[in-house]
Order: sequence, then C-alpha cells, then structure tokens
Amino acid sequence: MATLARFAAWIARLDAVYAEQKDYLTDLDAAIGDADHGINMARGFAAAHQAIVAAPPADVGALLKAVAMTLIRTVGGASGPLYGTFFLRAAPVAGAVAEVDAAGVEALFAAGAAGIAERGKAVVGDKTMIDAWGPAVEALGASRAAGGAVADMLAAAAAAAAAGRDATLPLVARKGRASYLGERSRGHIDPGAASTALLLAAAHETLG
Amino acid sequence: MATLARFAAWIARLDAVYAEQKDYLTDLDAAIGDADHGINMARGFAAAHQAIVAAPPADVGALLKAVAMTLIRTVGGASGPLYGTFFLRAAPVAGAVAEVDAAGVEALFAAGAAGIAERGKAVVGDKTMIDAWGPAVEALGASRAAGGAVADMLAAAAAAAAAGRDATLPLVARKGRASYLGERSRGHIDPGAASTALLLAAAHETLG
Amino acid sequence: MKKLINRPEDVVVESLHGLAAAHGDLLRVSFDPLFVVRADAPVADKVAIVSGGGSGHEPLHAGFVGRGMLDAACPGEVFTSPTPDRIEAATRAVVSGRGALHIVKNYTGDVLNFETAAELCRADGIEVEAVVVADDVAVEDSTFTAGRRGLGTTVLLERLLGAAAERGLGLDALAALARRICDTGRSMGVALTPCTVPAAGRPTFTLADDEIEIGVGIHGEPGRERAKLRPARELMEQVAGAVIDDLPFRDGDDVIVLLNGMGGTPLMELYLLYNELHRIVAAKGLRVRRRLVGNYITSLEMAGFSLTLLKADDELVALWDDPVLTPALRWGC
Amino acid sequence: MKKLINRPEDVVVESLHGLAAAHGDLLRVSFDPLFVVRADAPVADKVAIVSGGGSGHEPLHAGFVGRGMLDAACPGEVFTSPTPDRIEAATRAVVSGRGALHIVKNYTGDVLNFETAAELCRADGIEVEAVVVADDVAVEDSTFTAGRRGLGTTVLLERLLGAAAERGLGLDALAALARRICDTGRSMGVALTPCTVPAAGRPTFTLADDEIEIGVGIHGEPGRERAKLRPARELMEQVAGAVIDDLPFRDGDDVIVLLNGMGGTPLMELYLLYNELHRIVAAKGLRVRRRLVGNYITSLEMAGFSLTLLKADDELVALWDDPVLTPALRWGC
Ligand SMILES: Nc1ncnc2c1ncn2[C@@H]1O[C@H](COP(=O)(O)OP(=O)(O)O)[C@@H](O)[C@H]1O
Ligand SMILES: Nc1ncnc2c1ncn2[C@@H]1O[C@H](COP(=O)(O)OP(=O)(O)O)[C@@H](O)[C@H]1O
Ligand SMILES: [Mg+2]
Ligand SMILES: [Mg+2]
Ligand SMILES: [Mg+2]
Ligand SMILES: [Mg+2]
Repeated sequence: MATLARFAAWIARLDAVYAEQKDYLTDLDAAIGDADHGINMARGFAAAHQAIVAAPPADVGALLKAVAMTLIRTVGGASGPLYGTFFLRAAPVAGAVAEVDAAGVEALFAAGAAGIAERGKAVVGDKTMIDAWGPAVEALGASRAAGGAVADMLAAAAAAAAAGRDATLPLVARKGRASYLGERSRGHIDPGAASTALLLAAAHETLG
Repeated sequence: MATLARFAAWIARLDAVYAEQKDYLTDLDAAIGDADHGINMARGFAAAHQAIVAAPPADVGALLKAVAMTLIRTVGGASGPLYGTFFLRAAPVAGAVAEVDAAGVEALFAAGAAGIAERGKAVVGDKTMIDAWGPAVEALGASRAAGGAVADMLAAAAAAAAAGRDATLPLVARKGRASYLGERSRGHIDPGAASTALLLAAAHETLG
Repeated sequence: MKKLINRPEDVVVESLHGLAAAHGDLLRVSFDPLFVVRADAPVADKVAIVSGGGSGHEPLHAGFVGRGMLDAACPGEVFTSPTPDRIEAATRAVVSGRGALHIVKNYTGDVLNFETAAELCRADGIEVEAVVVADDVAVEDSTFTAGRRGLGTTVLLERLLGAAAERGLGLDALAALARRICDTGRSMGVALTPCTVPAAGRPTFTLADDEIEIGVGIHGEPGRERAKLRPARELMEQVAGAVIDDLPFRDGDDVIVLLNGMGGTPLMELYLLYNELHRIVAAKGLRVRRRLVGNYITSLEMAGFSLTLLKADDELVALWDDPVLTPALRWGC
Repeated sequence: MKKLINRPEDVVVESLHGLAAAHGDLLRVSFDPLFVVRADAPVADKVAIVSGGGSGHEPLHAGFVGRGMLDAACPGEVFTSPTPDRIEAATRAVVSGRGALHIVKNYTGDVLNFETAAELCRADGIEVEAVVVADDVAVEDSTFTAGRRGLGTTVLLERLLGAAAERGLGLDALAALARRICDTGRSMGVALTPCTVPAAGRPTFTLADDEIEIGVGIHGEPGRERAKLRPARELMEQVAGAVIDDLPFRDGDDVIVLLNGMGGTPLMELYLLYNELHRIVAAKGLRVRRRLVGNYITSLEMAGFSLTLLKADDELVALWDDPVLTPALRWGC
C-alpha cells in the first residue's frame, strides 16, 4: 500500500533526484532543445517538496493537488503544464485517502499519463515524455493483472519507462521544441522521457 | 642629389614597405593603442603612390604637397595629420625644383619634423614618432656637417631613427592613445616611431 | 560564462527591478506574481493586449509595454515560458471589460501555459482570445512538427494590435486583424555565435570558428542548416529569398520590414545587412513602407540577425504610424 | 573573425548605404567625401552642430543626425578619426550663416583632424567653435597623458546642444553651454570581451575567461586595471563610485544618466546594472532626472558597459525633453 508518507517521500526523493540530475537533463535538452529541462525540473520539484513540507497535506489527493499547483506555478516551459497536468489529474483519482492500493496506484498513474497525452497531443513514437509514460502505464497494468503488488508494479513501470526513454534515441521528434530539428533530432535521448524515467524510478524506490 | 624620380621612388617604396609591414605595425598598435596603425599607413601610402602615378607632379615640391594632401585625406587617426604635416611643411622648403641637394634634404626633413612636433606638441621621450624623428634629423645635420653626401646623411638618419624607435621600448607614453596606459605602456615599441624608422630606411634606399 | 549579473537565479527579477526603476513613468512591475503592466492600466474601454514568454529576448516583451502597444507582459525565466498563474494575474490587472487578446509565440511551452491561463480567465468570466505567431520559415509546417516557431512578426503584431486596440477596436475585430497579420508575416534567423543561459552556465550549442546556424530559433534551437560563414551579401540573399518565397511576397507588394539583431550584433553590421536587403527587395519589386533596424527580439548575447517581412497596406501603415510610447519603441509622442 | 560583412574594407561605406536606405526621411549620406547630414540641411538661421569620429561606435554619431541633435556626422574608418576634408565638407553642407559647433572626442587623431578642418573652414569665412569631450575618469588628467578620453558625455552633449541650437541659441552661447556640460559630465567603461576591427581580423586585446578590463576605452584601449570578473553589484559600485567621486557629485544633485552597452551586451544585463545603479545613486542622494539605458556609444561587438553621469538642472532637463527625431533617439514627435 502506498501511504501518504510514502507519497511525501516520493516528492522528497524527486527533489533530490532532479537536483542531482540537473546537468544530465539540461545537457540532453541542449542537444535538441533549449538547455533548460534540468533547471526546470529541479526548480519545480524543489518548490513542490518545500510546499508539502511547509504545509503537509492531509491526504494523498491533496498532496498530489498541491504538487500539481506548485509545478504549474514554478516550472513553466512545456514540461510545467505537462507534469502539472499529471498530478492534477491523478489527485481526484487518488482522492482524500491516507493510502492507495494497487488498483488505485494503477488508476492514478493511468489518469495522470492520459492527461499529459491529451494536453500535449503526443502519441508514443513522437519522441516525447509520452514514449516513457505509455509503456510505463502499460507495464503497471500488466504487472497488476499478473498479481503484482505495488512494488512489483512500479518496478515494472520504472523498467518500461527506462526502455521507453532509450527507445527515443533513434527517433525523429514530432512534438515539442526538438521537432524543429527534423532529422537532426535523431541520435539523442528525449529529455522529457529521461525525466519521466527518473520520476518512475523514484516512485519505485519510495511508493512500493 | 635627390632627384624628382628618386622622390617618386621613395613614395613607391613606402607603399610597398607599409603594405608588407602592415601587420607588424598594427600588432605594435594593438599592444598600446587601437590596432590600426599598419592599416592606416598602408592605406595612406597606397593612395599617395597612386596619386603621383595618376598625375605625376612636375617638381619635388609639388610631389611632396600631393603626398601631404593625399595622406591628410586618406589616413585619418593621429598619424594622418602628423605625417601629412611632415610632407606639407617639407614641400615649400623643397620648392619647385627637379632635384634637391644635401642642404635641401637636411632643410626639408628638419622642417617636416618640426611641423610634426608643433602639431602634436610632443618632445623626445614622450614615446611617439618624435622619438625617431628627433634623432634622425640631428643625425642628418651631423652627417652633413661632417661632409656627408645625401646617401651618407640618410644612412645616418635611418640608423638614428631605428635607435630612437628601439629607445621607446622602456618609456612610459605621454602623448597619443598609448598615454592612457600609463605604466602599462612600458615594454612596448611605439608604432609611430616604428613607421618613422621605416620611412627613413626607405628614404635611405631610394633618395640617396 | 561572462555576464554582468549577480546570482544566475536572480537575473530576471533584478533586471525587471531595473526596468521599473528606469521607466516608472511608462510601466509598473508586479513581483509576486511576476508581470509588467503599463502605468495607466487598466485603460478604460479598451481591449487589453497581453503577451509574454521566456526572458532573454529583451526588449521583447516587457520593453514594449506602454501606450499603443502592450498592456501587460509576462516574463518567464530565461528561455522558459511564464506560468499560467502569472499570465492570469497580468490579464486581470489590465482588463477593463472589453476582454483581452493574448499574443503567444508558437513554442509548446508558451502555448500550453497561455492555454491554461486563458481557461482560468474564462472560467472567471473574462473574455480572452489568443493568437499564436508561427512565422519562422526555417521550420517545416507539417503534422510532423510542433508547427512553425514564433519570431519577429511578434514585434510587428504587438505594435499593430496595440495601435488598433487604442483606436477602440473590439476583441473579435482585433483577433481577426491578428490572424491576418500572422498569415502574412514571415521570418528567418541566423546565428554566428551561441548564447549562454545564465543558470546553465555554458553555451546552448557550439559553432566552429567558421560555422553559422541558418534558421536558428530564438532560444538557440538549431535551424535548417549548419553552414560555413559567408559574405553578408550571400547570406542575406539566402535568408531574404527563403522569407520572400515562402508566402510568397510578390512584385508590387507593400511590406513592413524588421531587420533584427540577436543581441550581440553591432548596429554597423545590421545596417550593412539592410543595404543588401534593400537591393534584394527593390529587385523583387517590393515596396518597403516602414522598417525597423535594431535589437527587438533577441537571444541574450547571440551574434546574428533575423529578418521579418509583413505584407502591408494603407490600413496597417496608418496603424503603424499611430503614437507609441514604450521603453523600446516610441514615436508620435 | 565572425562578422556580418562582405569585404572588411567596405564595411563603413556599405553600412552607411544601409543607413541611408533605412532613414532617407531623416538624413542623407554623401559618399565622396563621406559624411551624413540631416535631410533638411542646411537649416536656416540655426547654428550647425557637427560631430564625427571613427566608425564602430554606432549609433554614435550618424545615428544621431536629425532634428534636435546633429546637423552632420563625419564617420571615419573603423576606430580611425575622419579626415579634415570630410569634416570641412560636412560643415559646409550644413552651415547656414550662424556658424558651426564641432563636437570632438578627446583622442589625438580626432583633435588633430578636427583642428585642421576648423582651420580650413575659418580660412573660408565660416565661424567654427569646437568643444572637446574628455570625460573618462579612468584616465588620469595630467600633463603626462593626452588628457582624458571622450566617452558617453558625447551622446548627452549632442542631444542637449542639438536642442539648444534648435531653440536658436548663438554660437558663443552654445559653446559656453557645451563647455559647462563637458565640465560636469563624467564616464567610465568596463569590457568583458574585446572587439575585432574588421580590417585587422583579430581582437584588439585579449582577456582570460575570468578577466575584465575596468576603465576600457571605446577603441578597446586598456583601462585602469585588469581585474577578475565580479558580480554586477560590486562592479557597479566600483564604476559608479569612481564616476561620482571624480566630480564629485553630491547629495541633492540632479543628474542625467546614460547607462550604455558596448554593443554586445544584452539589454537584460543593462537593466540589471541599472537596478544596482539606482540603489547606489539613491543612497548618495542624487536625483536622476532623465536616463537612457541601451547601446548608444559602442565598441563594435564588445560586451561591457559604460556609465555616464551629467549634472543636470531644470534648464538642461527642459532641453533634454525638447523634440528629437533621429534614427537612434526619438521623442516628442
Ligand atoms: N506536445 C508534447 N507532449 C508531450 N511532451 C512534450 C510535448 N512537447 C514537449 N514535451 C516534452 O517536454 C520536454 C521539454 O521540456 P522543457 O525543456 O522543460 O520545456 P521547453 O521545451 O519549453 O524548454 C521534451 O523533452 C518532451 O519530452
Ligand atoms: N601628439 C603626438 N605627437 C606625435 N606623435 C603622436 C602623437 N600622438 C600620437 N602620435 C603617434 O601616432 C601613432 C599612432 O598612430 P595611429 O595608430 O595611426 O593613430 P591613432 O592613435 O589615432 O589610431 C603613435 O604610435 C605615435 O607615434
Ligand atoms: Mg527546454
Ligand atoms: Mg592606432
Ligand atoms: Mg525552455
Ligand atoms: Mg585609430
């Protein structure tokens, strides 16, 4: 079961992870974007972490909502509204609860990822974060269908997201800033797919 | 005797010399000025040479005047009016003659150099072209007093100018752009002293 | 990284403090949430013109706040679009009952954040229309891209819509005028050197000593082609050719021209380029009715330029000539 | 060398062709001899204001030709003062019987060439007065130097004298006003990067990645001190301190400020510096009556800035506010 404390730990972990991986993500964005993705993610999750420390939310839904609003207010760029939408859509699915079971975890991740896809109008293969989100949500579902616990589900999701991230390497971008490059976007990993893989790896480490 | 043809050859030689030494003079100016002295001199003497080829002057005075006006019109900077003044003052001293004897050579160089000193208000030791002109004119006079012919006089003047140029190395500039550097102008040869040394070396090669 | 700054993370806010200190007669800056409005906002009985985007493109947008141009500008972090809450707050601060027009450059981040802001405004009963500038001919416009990027037409649009709003046009008429301007404006840029986002600390991309990027984006995004440095004449022929052929602009067309420096280009070079452009458009039979030469939509310290041509007519030229009073553009008053 | 040019030797002339093409309504360019005059020159019954100097400092001087500022500008080669024949011809082209005032920056070359030109004019019965701007506090003013260099006070002087001439002041009164302005204007500059004269092909000087030149001249001449890069706050404290202490400017003084970019400095950084300056002058009790923030007296693509403070009073502020209509400075019309 993913408890409120674990969700809080997840956000704390994401703060640490994006601070650590700031240069990595920014370097990826420098290659095919505008060299700010790491900066954006680090700023956003530092603020989100601070927000839930300063005013600890009473339930999981409230926590996800607080993270959503903080990301929307502090990140900007393409990734701000997209990750913001993830948490915004996930919040009511989780609801005013103290913990979330396997079904709930699947449902909230699926709703969040669907929100990103809807907002950004991207599909798997467009070389965006959706290339990590799509397989991750599929793996979550498959793992639960096979009787997996939350930890197993998130392990599978993290692995699928990492594979999805790596699969962006040979693709030509069709959405976001990288799409302006056409053929020249080939041979680079999409920064948003990389930050999504980190987000799911952290989920696996903290939520299960 | 310095004939009209030799004066013309002098200007032709200066055109070639400054074209060749453009980078050398500009590099000297880069160190303590604004990196254009070689460019200025090359532009000016190319134009002066062209002017006397296009409309060959009838006598030495006219040639010196034509060179003066061309330098004033094409060089700009500090060196334009200064070298322009040299030729402008030298012209009437030479006069409407087909050749100039030793006394005349001494007189025209002395008048020209005095014009520069008056215009620029510099004295020997200020780390300007006057540091080359001063000793050169003195050497001219000394050589003639010792019975030297024009060639001997100019050899002495060229050597004195070169020594004067080298003597600028340890000085602190007190006139021109280099003076803004104060102590930092030490350890560099003054570009104008270097171009004056070249002018007198060319005079020695052509006028004698 | 050599910059005249204090801490990289304070660059945007400190620079806006300077803008406010220098131009308190023209504009006011709100720091929380962050936005800039004209000093006399809200102006009664006028549609509010609001724009914004990542910082680092100054004077765009905050330098264009004032009479006859923008009512509000929303600066984001450097090269990062502003967040919806700022855009919403800025819109609220300047709207006067006749609605607001959002001018958005076509970058995914800007579009998403402005969309969210517009939704928030509308939910609260404020009428908002948005126009998206997508004028960069360096980018293919197809379903395989996020569409063309927004470039110099943004500057012309802000000036012309600002004038039209000042004349009292309604929101629908302004939106229609905006779409017409977006349809007939085309741009392309060239970078000679990269630029460095302060928080990143190193250049966004690298170029060899003899290389240039043709079709560069204003965030240093790579463009059409990495090419060898070439004479201004050839370069302008390529850039003007691409811009002219795209619409296309035709013999007899009236145009408004923006020849824009990227931030690190000396004015001497911009005017030299204008000389080349002048020759090219004259040969094509285009009539340059008005022109701007200078730094208007920049990329930090990048050396390079962009060219924008907008199809003009007497109506647009008359709007252009209306008084404008902003830090970066001023005439008629 | 990465520049938007054709042949290095054609840079000045081609750029002026562009200036003429872009601003034919404001000015005309004579190419042989080379000078720029306002479109309506000579203006009857007005003292002509003439300036000039090496090119590469644009918009200075040609960008300031027009109503309320310069009647004529004489551009030299890059960083090389113009020749006397051009200055004489330019003066003749704009003089209307009430004489001409020459505004000269204190560099040996400029002074010598303008002196010769003034002699040529006077020999022909044209009344000429000259004022030499020597406002750079980085340079010791002593018999051991060529005196202080001319810097940003030149821009303020051109604007104020242009306004005063437009009001009908005579040559002597203008010369007296000019001397007063020169006596009470002070400047200092800082370079972060060097600049490259096109014909030279390589930088005039070099700076390490963490080095700056404090007190740099507008031709890239070295200054007071080569120092380590430091935060904008400390740098502005040093520069403003040097400028303020030199006159000195005192508590209660009114000032006009020029915070000037060297050509390659983004506007974002200039406004950030203005924020620092604002704090400093407020603490000193100076009242900033008017200010300019932007690129006005540049050094090609050099990154850096210079600060100019001029003691102001109601008379100068009123002159400042008079209409001005030039390519680079425009208000009131
Ligand atoms: N339309 C879209 N749908 C989904 N993800 C997108 C879309 N556009 C961009 N992205 C993601 O956003 C990432 C870039 O984020 P970031 O660099 O923070 O924003 P920006 O591109 O505005 O600078 C990309 O790597 C990509 O994964
Ligand atoms: N007042 C002066 N008197 C004599 N020579 C001078 C004076 N000022 C400068 N010079 C000479 O001029 C030279 C510089 O010439 P140049 O570089 O062509 O002009 P600028 O300094 O205007 O760029 C100096 O090296 C110096 O020899
Ligand atoms: Mg990015
Ligand atoms: Mg020089
Ligand atoms: Mg961005
Ligand atoms: Mg010079």
